[in-house]
Amino acid sequence: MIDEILNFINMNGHSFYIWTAYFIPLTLIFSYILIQRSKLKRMKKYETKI
Amino acid sequence: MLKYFHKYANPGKFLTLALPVRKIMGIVSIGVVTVGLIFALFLSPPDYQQKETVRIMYIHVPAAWMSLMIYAFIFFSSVVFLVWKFPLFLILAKESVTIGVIFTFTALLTGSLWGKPTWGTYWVWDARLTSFLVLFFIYLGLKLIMDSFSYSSKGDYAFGYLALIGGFNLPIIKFSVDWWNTLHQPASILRTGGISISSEMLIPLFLMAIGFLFLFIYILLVSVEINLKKRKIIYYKNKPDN
Amino acid sequence: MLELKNIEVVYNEVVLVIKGLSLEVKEGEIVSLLGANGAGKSTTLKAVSGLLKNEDGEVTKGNICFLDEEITNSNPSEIVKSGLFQVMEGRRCIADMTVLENLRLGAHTRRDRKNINDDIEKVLNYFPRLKERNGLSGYLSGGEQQMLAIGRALMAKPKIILMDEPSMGLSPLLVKEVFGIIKKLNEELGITILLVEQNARLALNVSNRAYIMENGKIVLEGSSKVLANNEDVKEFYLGGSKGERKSFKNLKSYKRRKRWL
Amino acid sequence: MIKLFFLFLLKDFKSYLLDSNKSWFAISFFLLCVLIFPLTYGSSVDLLKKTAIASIWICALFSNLISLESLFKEDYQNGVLLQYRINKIPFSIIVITKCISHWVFTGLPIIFFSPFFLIFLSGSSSDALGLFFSLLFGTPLFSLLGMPIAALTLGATARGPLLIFLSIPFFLPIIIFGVLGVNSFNSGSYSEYYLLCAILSISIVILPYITIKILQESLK
Repeated sequence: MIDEILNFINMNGHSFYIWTAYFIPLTLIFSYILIQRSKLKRMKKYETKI
Repeated sequence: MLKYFHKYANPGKFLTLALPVRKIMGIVSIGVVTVGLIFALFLSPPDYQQKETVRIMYIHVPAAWMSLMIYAFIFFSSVVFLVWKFPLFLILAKESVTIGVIFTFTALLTGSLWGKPTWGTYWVWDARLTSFLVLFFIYLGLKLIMDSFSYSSKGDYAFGYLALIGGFNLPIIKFSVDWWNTLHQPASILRTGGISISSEMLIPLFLMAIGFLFLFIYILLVSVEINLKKRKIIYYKNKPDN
Repeated sequence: MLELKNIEVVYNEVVLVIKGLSLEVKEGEIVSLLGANGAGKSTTLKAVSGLLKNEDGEVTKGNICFLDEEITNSNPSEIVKSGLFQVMEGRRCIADMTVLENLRLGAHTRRDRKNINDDIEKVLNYFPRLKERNGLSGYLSGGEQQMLAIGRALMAKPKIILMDEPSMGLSPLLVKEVFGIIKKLNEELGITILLVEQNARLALNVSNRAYIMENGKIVLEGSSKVLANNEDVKEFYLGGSKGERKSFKNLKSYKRRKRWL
Repeated sequence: MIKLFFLFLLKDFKSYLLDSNKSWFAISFFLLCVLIFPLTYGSSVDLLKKTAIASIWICALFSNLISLESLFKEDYQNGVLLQYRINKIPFSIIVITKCISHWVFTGLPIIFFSPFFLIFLSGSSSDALGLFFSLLFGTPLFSLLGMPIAALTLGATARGPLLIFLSIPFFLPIIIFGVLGVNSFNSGSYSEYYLLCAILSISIVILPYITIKILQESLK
């Protein structure tokens, strides 16, 4: 079981390329989403104040 | 006062229409991307030639499609804004720029990460890569020009026209693999003569593409809502009656 | 002739610069519009001549009538065609053209091409200094450029000229000359002139009537002679008595005026 | 109309000729740029020979970029452009004369001096003709493409850096095809030249029109 997981993570020796290729873009996109969402929430709060 | 509401009457309606769409898109896009990732990482088979590295394709190709599509969208919205002067389309175009930058960067980064194990180099100066880099620069230029005008309406038109002139790059990117012999593999899906790729690979590819598209729509709607609310707040703050 | 009724000017859709300003210029008059820096004088002129849009401004309330036709927010070149010309602040000559070429460009919109040479002759008669200058207008002195700008405005055969600070950056001697010319133009050609000035003494000397602006509002109006003898005006604009600069709001005349509104 | 055109052309030429800063700026900047390459490559003539054409193109690009900033700047700041608009002088004339004078004073000197610079950079003399033609098609494109971008950035804060950043992506294809064209000229293939010609003819039609629109919009 552990071997299988390790094998999967290893990706046939190309682990670095594949995991960075998935990790960095997805973090970028989702962090942008989170930033925008929090901005929207702040805006809504401000709007109700007015 | 009346002029303001006349000018942004459309955006107001747009928001009421956009709210349910945004909520659906938010949930659906996350779901589709998750399923797509599961397919891409676990269920799809490794390529007989490229082995496991082919998995990068499932993020690289959709991101590249998205960056082209977003630019086409910006181009189209700018034209609508310049011709018919609908402010809503300008906001749509402006808010898509940041997302476009992210997707273009993604495509460039994953492309070079894919290039190292398959071509043996992170970067080559071939037509497709160079034209894509130019696209990235144009996106950055759009982002820059948005913030460098003190008189807002002049900046708006500058943005619109820059997006218009930058459109020359799109056909170059699309056909660069056909016109020049390059290292980059030719188009295998959007081409005449059918698809040249196995269906097991197509499923995650399309799932990711659709997921990204929905994500784009979702972020765009959120950003537009922020933009409109900001305008409203600034307007009420500076209202002469206060 | 020119009438501004209760206009309101807003920049960038939010910044209110002029609030409820009304003024009137009758035919054949020289009217001066006085006020401190940032009072909104130039903005008023731009609102009339249609140049506001260039700076993202807009007339949101009230209307501007010229020769009984409404020209609020219309196109600057249309307004020029109807006979209203603005001489803008600062040097606005085409530096790499000669005086004659500059004047000829001023007549570009005109249909009667034949009379242009005669008109250039006529205009130059008012500006004897410019006659001697054959070189490029970029080499002219500030006063001469100001004269050239006025001369170019004359070439368009306007009925009214709006002048934005013709005395700015000129030596006292030249200022006198320019104002002499302005007076002469008004008397001999019958051109109506709306003058925006910071140099109140000179402006009151040449003009028939005057308005005084503060913070985007007209606070005082009347014939120039009356205004020149007004204590408050003396204090603020003519340097009559040395005292701390107060706002017009604290003065009796302003309060009185406010009650009328 | 034709009279007006020549009046303005003369005016633009005068503004370049009388302002020695402006007229000599592009070509002297080009000269300085070209000088840098042999100095930085040291004594290796081989390297210099290989990169001669590319270096000349890079210098042409830079001198064009630098001279773009002054294209509409003075007229805009003095309010002369606004004056033109009020006087209803057609912007087409202004844009076309500006473009011609810009090319004459930045592109043309570079084209004529390029063979000398090629020798100076110890490039092979057989490339001279190819370089001449590639510059002949390329430099007008620099002027044409630079115009709308110079017009776009009028009124922007920090205009210089913005101008350079925005124009680089548009200039890249030209420089790529220009250099490629010289390299394939000797082997008898002219495809890059045809391509440059095609881009040039399209640009001559479209870009002045876009520039006029932008100027009108920025002076509304």
